[in-house]
Amino acid sequence: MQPTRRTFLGLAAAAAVFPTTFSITRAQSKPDVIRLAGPGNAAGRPYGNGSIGVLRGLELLEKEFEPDGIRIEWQFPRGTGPAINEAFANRQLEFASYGGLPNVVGRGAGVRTTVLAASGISPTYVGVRPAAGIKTLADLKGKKVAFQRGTIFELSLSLILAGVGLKNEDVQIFDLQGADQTAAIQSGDVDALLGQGNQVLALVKSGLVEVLYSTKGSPAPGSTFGSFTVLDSFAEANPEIVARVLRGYVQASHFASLDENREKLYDIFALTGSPRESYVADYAGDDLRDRNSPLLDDFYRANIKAGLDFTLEQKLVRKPFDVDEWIKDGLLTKTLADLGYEAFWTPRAADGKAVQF
Amino acid sequence: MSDVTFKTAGSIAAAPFERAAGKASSHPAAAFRLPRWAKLFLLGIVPPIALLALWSYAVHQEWLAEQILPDPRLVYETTLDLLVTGQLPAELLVSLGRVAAGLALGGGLGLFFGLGFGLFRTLDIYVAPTVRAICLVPSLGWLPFFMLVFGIGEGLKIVLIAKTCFLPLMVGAYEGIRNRPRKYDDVSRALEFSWFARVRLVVWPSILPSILTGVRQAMSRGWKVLILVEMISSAAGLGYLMMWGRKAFQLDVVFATMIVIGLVGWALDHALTRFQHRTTLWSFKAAV
Amino acid sequence: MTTSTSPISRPGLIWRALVLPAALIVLWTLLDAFGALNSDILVSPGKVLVTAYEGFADGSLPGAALATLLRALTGWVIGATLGLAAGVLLGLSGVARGLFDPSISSLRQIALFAWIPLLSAWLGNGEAMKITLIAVGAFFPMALGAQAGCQNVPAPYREVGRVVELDRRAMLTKIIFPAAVPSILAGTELSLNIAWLGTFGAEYLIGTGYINGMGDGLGAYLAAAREYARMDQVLLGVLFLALIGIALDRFVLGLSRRLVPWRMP
Amino acid sequence: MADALTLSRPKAAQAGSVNILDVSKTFHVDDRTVHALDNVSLAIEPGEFISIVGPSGCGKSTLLRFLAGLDLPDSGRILVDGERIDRPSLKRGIVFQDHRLLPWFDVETNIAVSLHSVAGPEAEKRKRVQYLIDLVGLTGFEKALPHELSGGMSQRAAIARGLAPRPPLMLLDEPLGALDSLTRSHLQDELLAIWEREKSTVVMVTHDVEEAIYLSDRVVVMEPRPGRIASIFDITSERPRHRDDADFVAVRREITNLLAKR
Repeated sequence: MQPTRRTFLGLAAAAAVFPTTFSITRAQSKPDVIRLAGPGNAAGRPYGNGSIGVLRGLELLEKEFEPDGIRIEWQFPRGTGPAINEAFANRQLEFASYGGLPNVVGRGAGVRTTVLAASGISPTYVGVRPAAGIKTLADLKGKKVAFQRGTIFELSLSLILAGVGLKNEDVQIFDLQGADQTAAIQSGDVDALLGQGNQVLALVKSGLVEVLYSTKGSPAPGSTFGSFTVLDSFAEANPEIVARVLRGYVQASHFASLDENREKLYDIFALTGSPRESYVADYAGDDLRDRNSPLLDDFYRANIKAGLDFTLEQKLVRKPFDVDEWIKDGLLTKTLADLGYEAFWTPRAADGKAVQF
Repeated sequence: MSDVTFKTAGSIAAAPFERAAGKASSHPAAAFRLPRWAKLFLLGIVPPIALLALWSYAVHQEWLAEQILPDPRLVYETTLDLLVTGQLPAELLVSLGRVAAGLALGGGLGLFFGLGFGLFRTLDIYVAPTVRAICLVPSLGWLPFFMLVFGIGEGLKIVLIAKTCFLPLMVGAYEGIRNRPRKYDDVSRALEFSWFARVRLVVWPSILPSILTGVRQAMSRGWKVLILVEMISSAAGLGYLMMWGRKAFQLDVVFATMIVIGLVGWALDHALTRFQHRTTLWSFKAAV
Repeated sequence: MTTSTSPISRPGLIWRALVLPAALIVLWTLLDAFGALNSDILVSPGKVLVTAYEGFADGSLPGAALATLLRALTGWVIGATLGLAAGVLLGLSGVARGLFDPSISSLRQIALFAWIPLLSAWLGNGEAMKITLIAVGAFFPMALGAQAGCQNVPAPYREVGRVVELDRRAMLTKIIFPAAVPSILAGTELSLNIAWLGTFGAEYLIGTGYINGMGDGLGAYLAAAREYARMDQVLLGVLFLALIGIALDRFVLGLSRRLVPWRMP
Repeated sequence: MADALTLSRPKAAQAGSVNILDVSKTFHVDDRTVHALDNVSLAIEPGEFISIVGPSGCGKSTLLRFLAGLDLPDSGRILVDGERIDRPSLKRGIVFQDHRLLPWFDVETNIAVSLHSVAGPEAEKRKRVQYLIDLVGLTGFEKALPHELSGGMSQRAAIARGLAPRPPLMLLDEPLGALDSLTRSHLQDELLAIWEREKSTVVMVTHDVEEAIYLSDRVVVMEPRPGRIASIFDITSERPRHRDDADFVAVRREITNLLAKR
């Protein structure tokens, strides 16, 4: 069958050419779309919480870039941090605000990003199954603890356990996504879980867990933190757009830090599908400025460095990188000055205490 | 869950080699005097080598970011590293144990039900449709229930694999019973076989091919669903290792695991096919 | 599966097949009435009905089903077309078979969902990745079916073609393809089945969280239902999944009966 | 019953006598009643070789299945050595038209399987199997699977299987029907040789008049609707017979005419 062979050779040639068509879309002088991402929610809705959630909810960027004809695309993948790293790596993203640990892992693996601002702080909650008989953090030793691995909670657990002289290896870790954590708690297969307020407090409300410990109300080690980052190749090609996006981001942080917006904030966060009440409980009594500060202060840097040490120790990152080179606060300082917010947020020292002037 | 074992895979498995070789030798271009297996081998490794070359070239040219297209050498080193440190064998052992347990449980029940439906018409009419309908819901769809009922521990994995292995063996045993050649019943009567001898010498051998086909499918599906459930909820096993590689953003680990998953799946299928060919050779020939 | 000797008519068989499910539903209702059900695991049948009504009323349920179906069909069309081409090529050309058969049968053994980490790293978590995953799943059974069909055309049929001196084209269209149709259809059935499962799995495992794309499917519906422990929605989602899966299966089966009245079960 | 059988030759020379008394059978097909057998009676002497010929539908195979005990008549009795048949027995070996070798066993096992229910030391059974393999000319094919055998070889193996428990009565259901004429005439001679050696009664159903005359002591001609015995021919000429002998040709013409009248 001669012609078949010819056909086949043709196909082979086509197959060889295929990957070149794969090659990445070239950076254009002016993009027609800006893609941003934030950690996803279990319901899979394209909304988030924190500053990035507000930026999304208020549609600040959409309004900002409408005259330029630039579209804004949002991703809130359920795979959260690791999924965002993947999207960065195959250049499907320009900006993202996500947890400190995957931040570091992504940068450590060689994803060329730069930190523009901090994502803010959010307390970590340790929920335990009432029947598990866990009364103190020390009781967690040998117990089954669920959270999504590769996220900031891996670091949070390590820091929280360190407070009582334990390590992550002293508990049995179950790598589960949100809904699976619920099921596992329900069936009694895990004894405890680590999460943010909206998730854990919703379970508390349904009576499945009790809060054993939380970092709420204090900058205690173990709170989640994260960064707002930009892909370097994009930043180099479009410095002006980066400045405008960061401006929007800082405005969103500002909005989220004003107590008069508290109720609106809850409404925006509830778009994620998490119950509004759990946000109310999570934020109750907190100074919104503490939660949503974009400042790249010493506290933030200390957290990131702790994250890097941890990821190196856990072999999540194979070789260290220069944190200070990664975090570029020049643009943030300029933006704060332009907006007149220089004194709005108080920088914190490495221990989390406010810096006294 | 998803299974790509084809119904006639057994009979094709042998055929392509003979024909490919036959064609190659009659072809004027292939005039070198190489043994058939060597020709096949040389042909067969061309695409993998080409792919490897392309891969290396792509890495070299940085078509894709290095994080998502690791150097083949790194993948090789990682695979070796995982093997030497014993991590991969350990995870593999965990995974294989789960498949074996699930296959034994689900396959055994499937066999039992299949034989029951095949032998008793009442059961077949009243019960079998419901059982089949339940089986038609994909394993992944059952996951929410199973998680609530069995938790997320070892039980869940084994039950889910068992559920997956159930259907192929049930169908295998059922079809075996229903389609078994009746003409041999007269033989066993004329030879005055006891009930036991009848089952052992006539009935069982006649349904064995169909059951073995079921076992092969069950194994293949079981292996695939295992990877799935390990990816979702686990603290050990190949699927877990792969997810860890993903979360640590170390694609070399992902590649290494994928290769192992593919190889082990292939080895299991191949071994079972060989076994099936050896034990029930007659059925492949008699069918022609 | 019914034997030809069956003295019971088809409707009779269907009726009898429904006895057990009906009994189970009655039992379910009774258990619920006596409060013997663990409401975390099984909600009352009435609740499920109400939820179904609500789901239809606000369009969320049919919308989700449609999104999943659309996604499945898109991926399937791509994967099955490529699979058909590859299968026919492998079935007809000994050289192609020698070259690619070992590679394809090795790749085939990789569990579909094991492709997720790789594909999501390469293609992200958006629609492209899901479609690719579904296409990968649909590719293999289709290729295998087409290959088996084209390769195992009984020699006597080929000889008939040779005797009446058909040219290559006629040989393909008159002898080989018709003879391969049953096998190709079996591959179609399997590949559609896997595309359906793959779609659900992709939606369930990867989730959405995107504005763009084909919308949230049943997988996302189910994942969200689980997140908030809505067992009524979980049950409904699984029920829908099963019903559409069975309907697809029946559709292909009916189609194959019509297309190839010979040699079909 | 099986354990009454031994591997040694039957002592009683009388073993293998058959008495068919007023046997009838009706089938119901699509509301129609078919009289497969209508008051058939026949007595067969021990050691006799009897053939039954007749057009399809005359009930000859049904009669053979009754003799085997695979089916039971509606009325009438069949006695073998004075015992009424109510189920199959190893005392009546049967060879089916489609050899029915178990496809999953090799030749040796297929023959040995018929000794499964016979008491006796394994070694002796093995000897018997080997003897039969040699007897039917399958030496060297002990380990072959049925699908590897030609039609003639399969039929020989089936005959060996029927013979293995030394049944006083052998029932052959068109055993050579599916074979080509050369193989067939060869096997006919072997069948005769085996019969003379084993000294059992043989009842053979066949389509082939010539074969019946060539082999049998008596040829029973049956006619259909309702199935009954039309006539019985005694073939007295000495064996080996020759197909072109005047006697042979005369009997054949007579039987063929009788069948053609129907």
